[in-house]
Amino acid sequence: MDKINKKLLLGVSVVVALLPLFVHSSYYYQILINIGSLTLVALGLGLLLGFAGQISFAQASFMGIGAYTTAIATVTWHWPPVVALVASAVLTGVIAFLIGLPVLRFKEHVLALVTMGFSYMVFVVLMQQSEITGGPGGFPGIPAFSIGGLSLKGDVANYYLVWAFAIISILLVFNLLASRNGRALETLRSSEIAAKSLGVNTFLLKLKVFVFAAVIAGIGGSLYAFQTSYIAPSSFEVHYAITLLTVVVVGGLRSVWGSLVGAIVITFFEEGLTNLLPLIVPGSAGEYRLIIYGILLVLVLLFMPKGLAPFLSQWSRRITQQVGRRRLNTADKG
Amino acid sequence: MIRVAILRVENLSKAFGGLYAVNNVSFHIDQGEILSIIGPNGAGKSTLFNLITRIYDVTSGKITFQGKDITNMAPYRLASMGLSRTYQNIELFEGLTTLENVMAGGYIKGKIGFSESLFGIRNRFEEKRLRELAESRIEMVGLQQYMHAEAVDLPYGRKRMVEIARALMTSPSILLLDEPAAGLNSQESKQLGEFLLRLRNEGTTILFIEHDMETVMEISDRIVVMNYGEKLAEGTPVEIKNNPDVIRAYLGAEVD
Amino acid sequence: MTRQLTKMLAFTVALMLFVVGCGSSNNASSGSNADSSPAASASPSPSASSAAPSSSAPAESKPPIKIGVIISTTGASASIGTAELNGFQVMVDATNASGGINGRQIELVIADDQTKEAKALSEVKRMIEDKDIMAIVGGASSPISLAMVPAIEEAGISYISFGGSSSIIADKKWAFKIPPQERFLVRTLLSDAQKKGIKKIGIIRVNNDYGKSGADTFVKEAPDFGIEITAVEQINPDDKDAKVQISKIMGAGVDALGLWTSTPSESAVVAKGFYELGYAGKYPIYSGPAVSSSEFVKLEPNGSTGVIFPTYKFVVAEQLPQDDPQYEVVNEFLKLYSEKYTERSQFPANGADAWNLLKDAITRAGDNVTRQTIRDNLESASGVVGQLGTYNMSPTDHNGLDESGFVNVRIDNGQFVLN
Amino acid sequence: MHIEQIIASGLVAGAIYALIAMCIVILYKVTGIINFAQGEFVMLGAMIVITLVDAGMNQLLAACLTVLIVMIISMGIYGAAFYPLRNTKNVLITIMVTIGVGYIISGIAQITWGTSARLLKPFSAGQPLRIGSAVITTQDLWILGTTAAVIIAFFYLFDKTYFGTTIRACMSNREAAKLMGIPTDRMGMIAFVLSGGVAALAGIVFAPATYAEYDMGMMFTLKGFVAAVLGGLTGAPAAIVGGFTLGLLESFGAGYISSGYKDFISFLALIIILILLPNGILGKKTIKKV
Repeated sequence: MDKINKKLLLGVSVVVALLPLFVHSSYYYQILINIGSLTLVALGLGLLLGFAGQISFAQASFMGIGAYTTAIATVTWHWPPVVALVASAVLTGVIAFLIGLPVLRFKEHVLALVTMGFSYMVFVVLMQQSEITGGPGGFPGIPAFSIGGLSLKGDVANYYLVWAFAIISILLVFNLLASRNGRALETLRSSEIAAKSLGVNTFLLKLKVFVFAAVIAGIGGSLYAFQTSYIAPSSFEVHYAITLLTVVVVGGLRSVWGSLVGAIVITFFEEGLTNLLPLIVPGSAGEYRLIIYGILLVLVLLFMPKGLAPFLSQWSRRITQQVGRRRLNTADKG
Repeated sequence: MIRVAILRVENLSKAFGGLYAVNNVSFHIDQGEILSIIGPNGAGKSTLFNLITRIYDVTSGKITFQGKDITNMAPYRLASMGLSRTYQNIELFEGLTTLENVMAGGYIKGKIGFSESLFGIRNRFEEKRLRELAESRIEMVGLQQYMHAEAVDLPYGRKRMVEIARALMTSPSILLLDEPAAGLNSQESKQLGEFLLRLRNEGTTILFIEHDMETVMEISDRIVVMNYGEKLAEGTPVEIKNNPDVIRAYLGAEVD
Repeated sequence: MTRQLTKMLAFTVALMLFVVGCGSSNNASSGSNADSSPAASASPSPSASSAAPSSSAPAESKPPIKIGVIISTTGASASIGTAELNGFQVMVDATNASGGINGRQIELVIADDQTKEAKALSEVKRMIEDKDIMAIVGGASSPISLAMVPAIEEAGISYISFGGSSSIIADKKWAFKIPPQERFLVRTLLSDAQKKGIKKIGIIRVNNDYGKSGADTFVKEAPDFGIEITAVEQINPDDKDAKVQISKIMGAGVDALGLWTSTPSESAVVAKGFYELGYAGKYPIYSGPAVSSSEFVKLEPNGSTGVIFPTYKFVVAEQLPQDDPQYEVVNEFLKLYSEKYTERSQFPANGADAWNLLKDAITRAGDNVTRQTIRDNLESASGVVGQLGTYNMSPTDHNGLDESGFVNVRIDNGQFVLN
Repeated sequence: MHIEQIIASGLVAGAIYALIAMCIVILYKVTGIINFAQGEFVMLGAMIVITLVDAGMNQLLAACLTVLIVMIISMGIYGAAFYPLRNTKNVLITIMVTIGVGYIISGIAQITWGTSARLLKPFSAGQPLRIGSAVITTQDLWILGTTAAVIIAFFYLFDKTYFGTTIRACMSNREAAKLMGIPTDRMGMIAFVLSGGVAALAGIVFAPATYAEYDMGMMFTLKGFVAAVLGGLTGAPAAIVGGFTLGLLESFGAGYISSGYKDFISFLALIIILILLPNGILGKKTIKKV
């Protein structure tokens, strides 16, 4: 990972670490936690979509699987939270592997469809297997996360927990991208055939990324369960999958920071609008939110299809590009 | 020096639906040879390449590479066996610079696994190694000044060279080039010819499809002529020049 | 780049104008109260006064009492949430119009939870942060309510839920709920079925929490009445046809169809199929309260006939006997409500009672209105007559209702007839 | 046993899915865009016709007018959101834009029509048809009839008219068509408006069979999309096959296995079918030229 990103990651970590000095409102903590977990879950999807170019509507379900594994492990089987967290990650990974085997052979629309189908199937199981999952009524009473003796209860603890995982995952993704596997990943997007003849086992690579993304999502779901102490199937529906996709495309495909930027934008958007909108349009309610949400989505994708993150970092990017271009032109003349 | 067939194709056929794009073609290419495949458009040259590199499944026939039967081998395994190629309509990786594109070519030169790269173990050293290798390849094809430009933005001819540099990253024993001179001006294709000869002298076997007769006649050791999916003739440039069938079927069109 | 930006700007402005246009043109004919779905209210509402204390009110000196409302005005529960909000709003407006409580106006802070658990959680935390907010009302469905309860219990602010599930209030300190235990509703139904000598019932439920708990209660209570539940089939909230499920149940031979859905349109889908299959009139439908809405009858004029359901007296206010303890309360609310809205269902009654309870609690708090006093007064509420009956809360019962508040209603070509 | 009813219900649902799938496929073939807002046009069709009829307009007239209105609306939407997308290769971007458009439409619908369901009187009175234990209402007949009519109309339009030939040219190979001087962009708009109209028609005939709600669009989109891909995204026939397959899958799942698991079953079947036939039931194997 290059210097700029190193600096950025360091900066972000510092900000995250220091924020609690200034934030004292439980509501703002909740927002920060939402951003953190959204980043965490979207990160893997970003890798899959933006870099490997594989559409997936399954990410929300993997988050759900993680959350429910945690709930069942801690409440039903009285496992210690740490074990539950690990179990969630592992189980999600295994399921992702089993699903990936048949599904990742598909491309584009078909892939979108089958992953969508998978998320519906997960939803149905969560709704119907009520003895195990609590069914549509949801699963209450999940304990707070705790390591050994000390329990990480309350907003600050949860905040640090989520963000720790988010930042570590960002680091991992950067590492991955800076390696031969990372580059191989990018080759999947534009020319799988060329990748194959360069010795990349494209299917296996896709599978690995798919599983990795799922594991992050599973962890995200597990943390979500610990933090809210109540989970319901409707939280992990295909609609949430769409929100995740929105985060990635709005933040920026092919940008690791995209997930973070997207998460921030979408969260503030969701929160801000409910409170701002009535001031702008008197008597307005959720439906206006829906409309403006849609407008934002369309605008960003039409006018900055690369997403917000690159748009933001353009000042630095532009310079390097111009240098590159100048070189290019001079080269052509000569 | 003794000639050993590095790649051998026997009675190879490929049918799309009922149509035979390649029909019962056999030929071989020796170690350190430059063999060019010529023929009018739609003669099945590219299909032949795609069969050899296992992008298409073979309908019937046999392909042996370095003594091993690769007729049903998974395409991604060929690179590590020393077979590398370029594409007729360029298949560069968008979003990556020239350097990154070429480095991507060095995938099989890398060792570290997925999880290792996640945690950045042993990665820095490997990256350095791949980078140096890529830079040397880029210098070979003389694209230093495009090192950090996005590859897909390069002029057409340059893109072809990037593809060749990328293909060379695997240090192949045989290099398959699909119309490398297409879109090059005469001076560029001259350079290309010289470059290929240099490669050959360094011991790389070269199999290539080409329309540019000059280059072909200049550098080929042997030529295979294809027409309507079948092998029309095979021989040294001189033989081919004087082969009546070939003149009728192919050069004839250009003569009169 | 700049050209793109200007294009983009123009595009945005245009769309915004359009959106605002819709809004304002619509507001002319709808409530301008912050956040209640404009389309849901049919006639203009003076409820602006609820958004800010009306200056005409007497004791201006005293600050208003803030109440938080978190309700689904969008998403799956939108129609229910909107109706409940309307009921609540009507009552609050009335109180404000009559000079508020102890001379203090009521100010509502209303938020839409979009029928999303996560959103509800962050909204409830926002309300908790605002120390002026004395109590929170809302949660149109059990999952939404359950998502909020942990935060509420932790922060210590009284909360009145519209959710059905009993785990919302199960050994909770601060959480209360309006809807009665489904036991009461189901038992009222089953006793009627027993009288009619019905032995076998097959159930269709909607595939959500409300439908499930309803069907489960049926299965649990039926034996007491010597009735066998032969099957429980499901429809999805967005299903448009239930004929397969119906013919499956009726084909197995039953005396009646049980129906437990959460919205009028879901119920109508089943009633329609039931009618089209030719069972209507031959077999009764024993349904949950979701059908007790003029919308249901409007949607399914034929199929609705012969449907029997337990509901709140509000739905049949006109037919109540004068001596009914709730007669006055119910008809008073009906008067207020019909001034603004035409759609009548049991949901506005939920909203109304949330306010009845809060009003009682706040009134008794006198000048010492705090989150604590409101909670204590809610828990000590006794003999509070509301739409759903008479509330007698206790530390162990944060619902406080009994069967007395419910009646069986039969639908007879478009009319609700008190059984 | 109630198998007759299962088949009947399956066919009626399938007919609607087929209609929507046809819109999706044709638009996809001409513009390369899968329109995730397609279902919203179904919703618009239903809502608008209901509004017009409630305003006292004669049903047939209202229906025609509705189709017209929706076509005009879709023309506007095409210009605003889809025309700029015509050269976007990234499937995901196009999907997300159409989803965004869907949000906008359903949001506006909620403002205009509210959250409560609305009803439309059946086109014609009369006792429902009885086949064994199954019933097919007169409205169901209307639905099946309309679908059949649209299918025939499409086949005529595509095979017999010059317009059809050009459209098919775009569908088989956009680039080639462009080179041949066919205005592919205008063809894109025509396809979009056409699919909008057909979707509206689906909404109109379906409205009396059920109740129109502002948020039903997404459901229709998903079913239509499933049907389209299941069929193979190749053309109208594929869409029709996909539509009826899906409809029957659902009702058999609900009837024979479990109404609670019917989505599970239909999606499981879907995935299995796609594993066996990776390009859909009527799909063709495509070979990438390199």
